[in-house]
Amino acid sequence: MDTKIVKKQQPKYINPYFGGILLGLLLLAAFFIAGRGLSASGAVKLLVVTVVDKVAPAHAEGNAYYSKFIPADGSSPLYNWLIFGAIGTFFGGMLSGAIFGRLKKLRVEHSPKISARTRLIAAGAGGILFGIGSQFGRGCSSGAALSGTASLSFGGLIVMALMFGIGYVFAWFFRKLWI
Amino acid sequence: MNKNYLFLAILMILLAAGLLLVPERQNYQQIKPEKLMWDITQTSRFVTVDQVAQMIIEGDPTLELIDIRPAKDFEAFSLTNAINIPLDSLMKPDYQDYFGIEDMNVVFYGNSDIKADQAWVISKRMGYNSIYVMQGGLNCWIRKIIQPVEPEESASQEEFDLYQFRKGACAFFTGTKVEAPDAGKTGIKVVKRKKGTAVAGGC
Amino acid sequence: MGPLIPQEIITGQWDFVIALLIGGAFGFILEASGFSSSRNIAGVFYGYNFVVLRVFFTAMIVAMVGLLYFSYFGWIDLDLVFVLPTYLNSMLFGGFLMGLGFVIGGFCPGTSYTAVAIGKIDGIVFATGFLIGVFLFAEGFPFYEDFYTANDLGNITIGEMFGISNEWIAFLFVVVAIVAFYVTWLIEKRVRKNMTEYKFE
Amino acid sequence: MHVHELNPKKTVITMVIFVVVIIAGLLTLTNPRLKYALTPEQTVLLTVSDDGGITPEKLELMLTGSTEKVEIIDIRNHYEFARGHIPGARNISAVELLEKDNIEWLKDLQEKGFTVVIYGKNQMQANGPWMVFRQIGFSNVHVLLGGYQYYLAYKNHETQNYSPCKADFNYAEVAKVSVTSGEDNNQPAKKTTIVRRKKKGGAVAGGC
Repeated sequence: MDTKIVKKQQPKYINPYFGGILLGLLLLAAFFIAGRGLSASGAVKLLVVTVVDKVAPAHAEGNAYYSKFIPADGSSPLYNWLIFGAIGTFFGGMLSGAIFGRLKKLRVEHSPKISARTRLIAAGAGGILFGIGSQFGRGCSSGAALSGTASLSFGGLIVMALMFGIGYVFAWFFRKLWI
Repeated sequence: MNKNYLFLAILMILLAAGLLLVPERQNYQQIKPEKLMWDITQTSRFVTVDQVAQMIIEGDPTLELIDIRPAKDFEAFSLTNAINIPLDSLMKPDYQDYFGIEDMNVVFYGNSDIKADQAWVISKRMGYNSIYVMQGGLNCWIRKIIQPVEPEESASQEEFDLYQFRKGACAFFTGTKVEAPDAGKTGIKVVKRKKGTAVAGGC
Repeated sequence: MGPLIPQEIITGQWDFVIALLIGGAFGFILEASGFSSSRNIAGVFYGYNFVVLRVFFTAMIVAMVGLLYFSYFGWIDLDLVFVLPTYLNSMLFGGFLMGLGFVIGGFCPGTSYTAVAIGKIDGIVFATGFLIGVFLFAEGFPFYEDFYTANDLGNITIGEMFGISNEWIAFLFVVVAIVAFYVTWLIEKRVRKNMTEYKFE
Repeated sequence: MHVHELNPKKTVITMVIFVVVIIAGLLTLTNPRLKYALTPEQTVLLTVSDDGGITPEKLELMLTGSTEKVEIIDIRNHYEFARGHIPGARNISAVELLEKDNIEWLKDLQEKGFTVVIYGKNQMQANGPWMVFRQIGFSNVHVLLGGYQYYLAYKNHETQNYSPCKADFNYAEVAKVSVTSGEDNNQPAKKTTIVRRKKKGGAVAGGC
């Protein structure tokens, strides 16, 4: 991976096709090594399961969804491939941010037409919708749409098509948030 | 537009088109002829009728008996819980689902063991493991399990034990009372064969 | 040969180290491509920045074509590769919600992690919202358990669904992707002309 | 600045590396030494057709007649071979059958129109090797029905027609004969209830 700091006059981002090919090769490597693609939402799911299991074990046992992910041998659901992957994602992002000079103090990025508060409310609402949707969709944009479609899963294709399609359908209503 | 993008696009399309053009290869799952021949020379693929009988009596859940005779014969007589897959329909997709099930031991049988062995060779080629052939087939089954021959006086204790087991097994499969073993033999003459003619499957 | 872990060629604790490395590379690529910025991502819906589409489709076609080649070479056993099972109703609904969440929130989970990593508060809020969303889903699970598993098509591939070979599917994807790259390039050029205030964050 | 004005040098390099890997994969793709000439389906047809078996009578005819070119392969081990074999047979034990020299020799024979007959101590022993030969394209290979045992019996005129695959008994009758005593505790065999699992699913489930 090229970690050379790019020159000032060039944009700070790598060429999107370069990123795409690298991501594709990484995905291929993940399939080759682990037999599964990349994933992001699974870690949060396991985190939720763990917290609920710690706080209210009886409740977690009674719920068919939580109990599905609690290991039978009593080990922690956190000791899982998905969690390590998510930790890696976080630090990988941090490394890239540090190299390209984007790792700065806490800030909110928003369109000049809206306030930071509006942006945060939208982010939270979007996050909740995405959270619910990812569980129905058996994975988020990386797990279902990208890895799923790349492994030629029909479900992955559906999730991808709908995710972008609905995004375009509703884009007009939320244009103030972005442009 | 940068020419490099055109180059990239063409490269990617060629790569994808290559997938369509490459000559079809033999299914990756089939084992190589060399490996197949090696497996054939091993005799570990055989199970005896006694072993099969014992597994049936014990109700071994991993046993999957496959009867390769035509459906008509299967309906007339079959071993307990056997599945009928006539040899000519072995490769039908419906029947393929019976193979490769985890923890299941597939045992082929036919009248003798030749056809069962052929079914075994084909299944082995398809890459299935845990498959076996019942030695001697049903002919042997009848001779040994249904009509066990009492060993001679001079025979070893083991042979007598085996005989006892077979009598018991016979009772299990035919409903004979163990106390009256002779009843099972009425009307059937023990086939004595000349030396040197013990050919039929080496039962 | 592959996949290595399901065939137990790599075992023990190594798979977590590998998970960490693969995850790390994933995060790096996402961030370096500009996915830590929600405005970059949302640009795909308004035509001013198609970086999401470019990265996403390029990655998909490269991985798809590579996977089929690897399978052809016998390097990877496709039967052992996890094919996401298809639950039609649930996935349609999930895709709908995610599309909505995408255009409102401007992130998806993976990209929000990288946004958190470089100190974006909106990323933190999105990730927290995501966590709450998963929690809400799990709490309400008994109410829609049947819906969740309805219309189960199993581990069906796109090729099986449409009755053509997966190689053709991959080829079509490549062609569609490249056409999309060209069209979005034209659109982007046009939109950017009328948009002066936007700059890369 | 427009993204597309960037020079995609690194992109091209990565892409070329990817293509090189795939071309390397194509080039190193070793063609297997032996290939199946029959599909599994064709092999099934072969086994059903009773084609490819040769009776000792026919073998005798072929050996005495001068028109047919015949080679005989004895696949038993050397010790067994030394104790007696069909006149003119060549001893290649089963494990050596697919060795390079032997395949060459067989190919040569096939081109010259020879009929090859293989036999073991019984038909079972030669059955598998015969099927492998047929599957890799040696359609001139035949198996001696009954094997050496039966051949000897035939030579000594001690045998009747060989029909190994026929039922020696009426199974249904024989197996039920004892039930005539009255008690009918011979329940009809339960039909199996095998859980039909698909083979897929080797991969870890769970997903994103």
